[in-house]
Amino acid sequence: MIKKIFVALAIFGLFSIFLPIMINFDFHQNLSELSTQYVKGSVEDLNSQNVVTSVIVTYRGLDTLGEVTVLFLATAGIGFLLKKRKGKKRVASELLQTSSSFLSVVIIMFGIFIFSHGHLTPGGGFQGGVMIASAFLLLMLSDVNLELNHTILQFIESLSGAFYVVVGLIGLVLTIGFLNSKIIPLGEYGNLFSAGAIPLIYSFVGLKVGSELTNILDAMGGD
Amino acid sequence: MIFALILGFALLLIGIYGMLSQRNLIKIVISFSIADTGTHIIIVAIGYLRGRTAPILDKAIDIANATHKVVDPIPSALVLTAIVIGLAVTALMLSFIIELYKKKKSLSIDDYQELKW
Amino acid sequence: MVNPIFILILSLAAGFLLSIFEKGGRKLSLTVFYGVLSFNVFVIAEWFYRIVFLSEPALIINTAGFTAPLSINLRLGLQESFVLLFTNFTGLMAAIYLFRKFIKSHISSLILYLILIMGINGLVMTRDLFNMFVFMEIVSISTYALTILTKTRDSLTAGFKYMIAGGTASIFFLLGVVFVYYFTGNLNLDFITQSDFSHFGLISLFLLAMAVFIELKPFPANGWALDVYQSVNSGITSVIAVVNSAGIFFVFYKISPLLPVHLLHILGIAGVITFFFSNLMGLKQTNAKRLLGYSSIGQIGLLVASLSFTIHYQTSLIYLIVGGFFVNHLIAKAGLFWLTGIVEKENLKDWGVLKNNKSLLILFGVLLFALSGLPPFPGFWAKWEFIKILTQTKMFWVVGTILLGSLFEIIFLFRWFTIAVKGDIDSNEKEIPFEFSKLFPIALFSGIILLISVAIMKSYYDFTLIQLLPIIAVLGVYLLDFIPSKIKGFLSLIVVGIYGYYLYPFESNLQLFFGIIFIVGSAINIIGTLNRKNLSQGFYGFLLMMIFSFGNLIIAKTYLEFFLAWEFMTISSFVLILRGNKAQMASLMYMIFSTAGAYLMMVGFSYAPALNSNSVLINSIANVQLPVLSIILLAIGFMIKSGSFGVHIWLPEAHAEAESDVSPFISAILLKAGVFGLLMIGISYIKNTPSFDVFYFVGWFGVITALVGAFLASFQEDAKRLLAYSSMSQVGYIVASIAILSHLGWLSAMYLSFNHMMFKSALFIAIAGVYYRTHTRTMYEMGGLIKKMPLSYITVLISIIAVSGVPPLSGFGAKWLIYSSFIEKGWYFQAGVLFFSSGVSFLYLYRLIHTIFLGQLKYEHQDIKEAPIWFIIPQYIFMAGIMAISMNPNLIIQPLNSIVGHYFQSAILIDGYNITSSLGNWNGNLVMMVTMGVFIVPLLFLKLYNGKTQKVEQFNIVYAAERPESPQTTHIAHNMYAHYRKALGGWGKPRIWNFWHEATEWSHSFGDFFRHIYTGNGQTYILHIILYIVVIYIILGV
Amino acid sequence: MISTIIIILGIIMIVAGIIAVHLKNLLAAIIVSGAISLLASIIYLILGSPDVAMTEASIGAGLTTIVFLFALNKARKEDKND
Repeated sequence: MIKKIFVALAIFGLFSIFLPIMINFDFHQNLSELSTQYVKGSVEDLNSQNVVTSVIVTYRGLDTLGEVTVLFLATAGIGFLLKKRKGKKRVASELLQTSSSFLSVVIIMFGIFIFSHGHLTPGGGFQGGVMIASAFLLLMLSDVNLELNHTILQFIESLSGAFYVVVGLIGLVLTIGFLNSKIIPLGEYGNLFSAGAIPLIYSFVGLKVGSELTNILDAMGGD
Repeated sequence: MIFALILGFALLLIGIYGMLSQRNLIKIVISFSIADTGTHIIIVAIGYLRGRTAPILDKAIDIANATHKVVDPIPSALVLTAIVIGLAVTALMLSFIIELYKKKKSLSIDDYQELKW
Repeated sequence: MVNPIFILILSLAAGFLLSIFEKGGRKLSLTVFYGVLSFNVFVIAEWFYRIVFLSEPALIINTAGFTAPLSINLRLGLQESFVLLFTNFTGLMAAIYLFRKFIKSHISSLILYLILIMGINGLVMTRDLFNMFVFMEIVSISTYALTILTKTRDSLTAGFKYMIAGGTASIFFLLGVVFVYYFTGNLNLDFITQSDFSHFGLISLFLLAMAVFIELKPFPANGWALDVYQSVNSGITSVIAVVNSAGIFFVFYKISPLLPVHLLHILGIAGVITFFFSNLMGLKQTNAKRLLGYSSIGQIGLLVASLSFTIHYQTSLIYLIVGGFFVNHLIAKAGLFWLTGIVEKENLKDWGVLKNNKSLLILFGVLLFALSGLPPFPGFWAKWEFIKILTQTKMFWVVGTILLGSLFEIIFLFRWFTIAVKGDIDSNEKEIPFEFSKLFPIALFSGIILLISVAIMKSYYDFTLIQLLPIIAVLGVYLLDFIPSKIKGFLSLIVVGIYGYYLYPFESNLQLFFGIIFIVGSAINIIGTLNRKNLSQGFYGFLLMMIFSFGNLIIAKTYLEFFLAWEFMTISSFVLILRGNKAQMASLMYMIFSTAGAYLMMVGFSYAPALNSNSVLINSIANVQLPVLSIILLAIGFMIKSGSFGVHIWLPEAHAEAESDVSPFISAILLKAGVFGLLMIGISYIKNTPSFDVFYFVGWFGVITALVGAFLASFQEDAKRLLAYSSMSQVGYIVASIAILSHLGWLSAMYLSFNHMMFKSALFIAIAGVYYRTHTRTMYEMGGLIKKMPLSYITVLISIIAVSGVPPLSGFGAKWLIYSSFIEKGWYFQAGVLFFSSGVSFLYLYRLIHTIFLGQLKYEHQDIKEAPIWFIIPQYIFMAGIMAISMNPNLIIQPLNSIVGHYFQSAILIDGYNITSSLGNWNGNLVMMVTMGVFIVPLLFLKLYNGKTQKVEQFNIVYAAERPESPQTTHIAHNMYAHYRKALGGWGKPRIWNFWHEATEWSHSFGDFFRHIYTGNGQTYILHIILYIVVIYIILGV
Repeated sequence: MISTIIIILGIIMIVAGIIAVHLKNLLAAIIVSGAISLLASIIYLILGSPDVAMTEASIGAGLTTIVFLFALNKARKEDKND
């Protein structure tokens, strides 16, 4: 009972902290100076249509590298925590296995499309990565034997992460800064091969996120 | 967008309330993810500018005048990161719960109080 | 010169690839792992060197080919490189500590660890707020996962609580960051200033600050952290408590320039409260790691407070204060956490196992002393300067809270230490296994903290070698500890001689006088220690440390030098007392009272005006008007050391339980340090009389001490306790006469000090000899020793005559001077009390000589011999001194007269052997002659006319009825003055003892009460966090 | 127009949130919280952040829900094993 009162007090207290923000909130009419530069720079400097992608992959690239790392850590932590046990497999119908295999290939293709077009359309490495993971989820749920794919997955996860870092390093070697996407010619505005290294980086992000999420799902969904 | 802002704060408070009042470990994590969603909505709401479109400068937008046409891209970029991090934390929390459950067969937070004082 | 961004890149790449390396075997992955960690340390060390020693400017690293604020930038300046060097090095050491764990555990643990360190590096370097959030999450998630490196249910539970608490904090951090962006349009710290925020915009900073602050574990929103500290693998705990805390504290440091002053102040006060309460609650802890957890939380609170209160002062002292607390706490805490992993004893009571492992015990001691904030460790300097700033800005509440908290910390830390040194152990206890990989980091850290300490002393304060001598003594003698103790004893004598010779030409004769008491007195007492047979490891090191600190006390030129010597004196005497067989409680009590006194002195000195001459303190202080508060605090501090009534209860324990050849140092010489201090403030007092007559009360305390000490001494069964109380009483006389503040008063005080040094040394050494032969200190178990130990008997006889103040010996002169001075001052009542206590002192003196040396010899003592020669020599040196002074008091009175004449108009006239005061005259020589005559004439008469004495067979007793069970207790010597005790009625109860006992009980109960807020329920902990934020918000609004 | 949609969605989400917190049935609570994320992604879309909307839909509504279900499933399996 006392606890309930304290909970109520806590919530009411938080509410009264937030209330002035809601009451006095005054929406900006214009972009901040920083955003203005991003919007302009995305076109002028990076040749990327999607400003959010420019910000994520280039301007705040270090954040994204960190973000991928966070996911990686979660994978490692969950793998560390939930040691896999071998369980007996149910055998699903062949039709289901075949169709889900086919479907998952389609989903993976779609995922690749999303992350390689991150600089042009909404979406990018993370969303594409989730697509890939969901394809594997499909396979997992329909009990397709994933044993073989495990090593490959691990390699994809490790190498895509390492390549991401290496792409960043090239900028450093060329002394134009870590994670600079201008290491590759900027290309023509609006094309798939434009915006410098952004599609490349986003592809690695996509692959890495995809394999990481697959690993998480595998660890948590496995028997 | 003030309504989205209010919605965000409401979800945040509901989530925190859930974290404080629910005994079930999984419910606590659910509440946590609701609070997280609330936070994300707040952030996106802050970045919104009335009557503007997404910051994707394709043919539909006059590039020269783009700065007056699009919403703020920074909050979007931040939220994107935050969502992924939220997933990572949630998944880790849940795997802790699975392990805890293995040890003690209980999902109530009241059953995990051996360490105290 | 490697771009520091490589320490992020390489760790990340290695982390990503480790699972592939693992395919090539664990050896390969371990090589990569340790290689990368070492590489980080190397790179940072080079940058640190460049920035500090080559004065290179701070390095700004932009990413993505754009400059900030467009892109995220990293900064590597002085502060960053320092923190990074520290965290990376600690990270490497913790990894080495965990080596055996890492050989076997899942590869993920290596990955998590590597990226955890990477996260800290990023957290420290980044200038972007949101990037900070990302790195914070990296750090948090890898820490969460690492909490189960050793998977137990407790560590899982703790890890989960940690996650939900951390998750809650991160929500607030994210909100704060985003609102900062909303209000300023920027996320980069270099482009945001406090003025960018409207009043309303401060809410964003509030949320940000609170999120970081919660991560710094403020009381009471920190239950989760305690559970983690308690249950997680020691290696990982050290990383969480040290590396993570350092990183998050640095985040706090980075955002603190943005925070408005009043918010910083509130957070500072919250830090102080955290410090106080976690130490209070630590009192009740029995689990070693949880205790360290409490201490850890407290120290971080102190660190936060030090930053919050000093950041607006533009002085370089901030580096010393904040940096000192930082380094001190984190190094010591890392080492101690590692030690808990080696000892593997959860309950503090079981830590006695350490005493069988000397090397671990020494490391434990070094780290524990460092954590306690004792000199020479960095925490001491930080505390000194911090208290100084706080005192000068009159923040007395904060000062009091911090010092009281520190005192609690001293209590539980030293209780732990005394257990480790003296605690009981199971006989079938196994040896602590030796693991190099675990011991190496601890040893290295202990060495480093000593090095840093010396570096601070040399570079920051410019101390000379002489001030470092006490530490050098301990370290040096430790290296020579394999030499037999007799040789070490002789060497010590020589060293003390050289030291004394080095000190010799003093600035003033007052110094010379105390030099003789401290140095010559000690040197003679060293002879008594030559009787030691075994190696006596550690003894001479600390003995020399104590003697050097005595000397340094009299040549100190600044408050700090004085205080430093004082603290060294306390530390060394504590260790010496602790060597006694049953000294666990006694030494702890001594340490607690000494520390309390030292803290009062610290505040007293901090509040005193600066000195403006390069003369020694005891001279230059005359030019300074000490404020009344300073005088009061300093006087209490000095009176605690001299065992004044009310704060005396440590004294009998410490003096009695110390080894018998240590007691003379403690009782006859150490107490004079308090006398010296009182004289010192007296000198300032008489030149610049303050508005409030503090010394009037000091005088009363001295008088009461003299009386109570005498009474208590009379009721003791234990010879050493009797002597201890006698010292208390005698020093009471001295304190009272100092308080008179007149020529006669000071003359008598100094005369008595000298006299007391001699006879009390002699008495303690004599009793040491008796104890050495009889193995008992209980007086009624002895008797009739006059026949077996005649030389010791003569010493005791002469000494007690000298104490009691009957003619013809030196004590008479002392008493005469004291009563003269009291009457001259007009303190008739006080003089009466003193006179009465002189009478009481006859009781205990009679008891001493009667029960030990007179009466019948006990059966079991039939075959004992005279005390060893090493005990006899110093006794007779002192005897010679006493006789010389008695025969010709002017040997001492004359020089003292000129010393005191420096401060007061002389009130006596010295003419040949005759000393004349306003109340009469005293001719020591004449008194001697007359008394001897009076004594010898009847003696001869008796010899001549009463020659036939009849010898009675010993033990020729016919029992009336039964033989009593324990015959001694029926003897007159047992409970000798029981009737006087009855006569005292209610006054005889141990009220003071009870008072301190109750105070201890109460503080422990309070600690116990408050720690019950940590219910163990993770949900309650979140509730604490939310309520904490709300409460701070309300305080901020008011 | 936009405001109306947000208000309607918002009310639904708040109610769903309260329900999700209070539901005794864990499975239902997980589903409801997934639904909240899905509605949130619509709001993001309306607020001009399609990138966020896609992420929220795939991660918040999709993956997070699945991870929850897996966890619940594992806990239940533990029960059956004993």
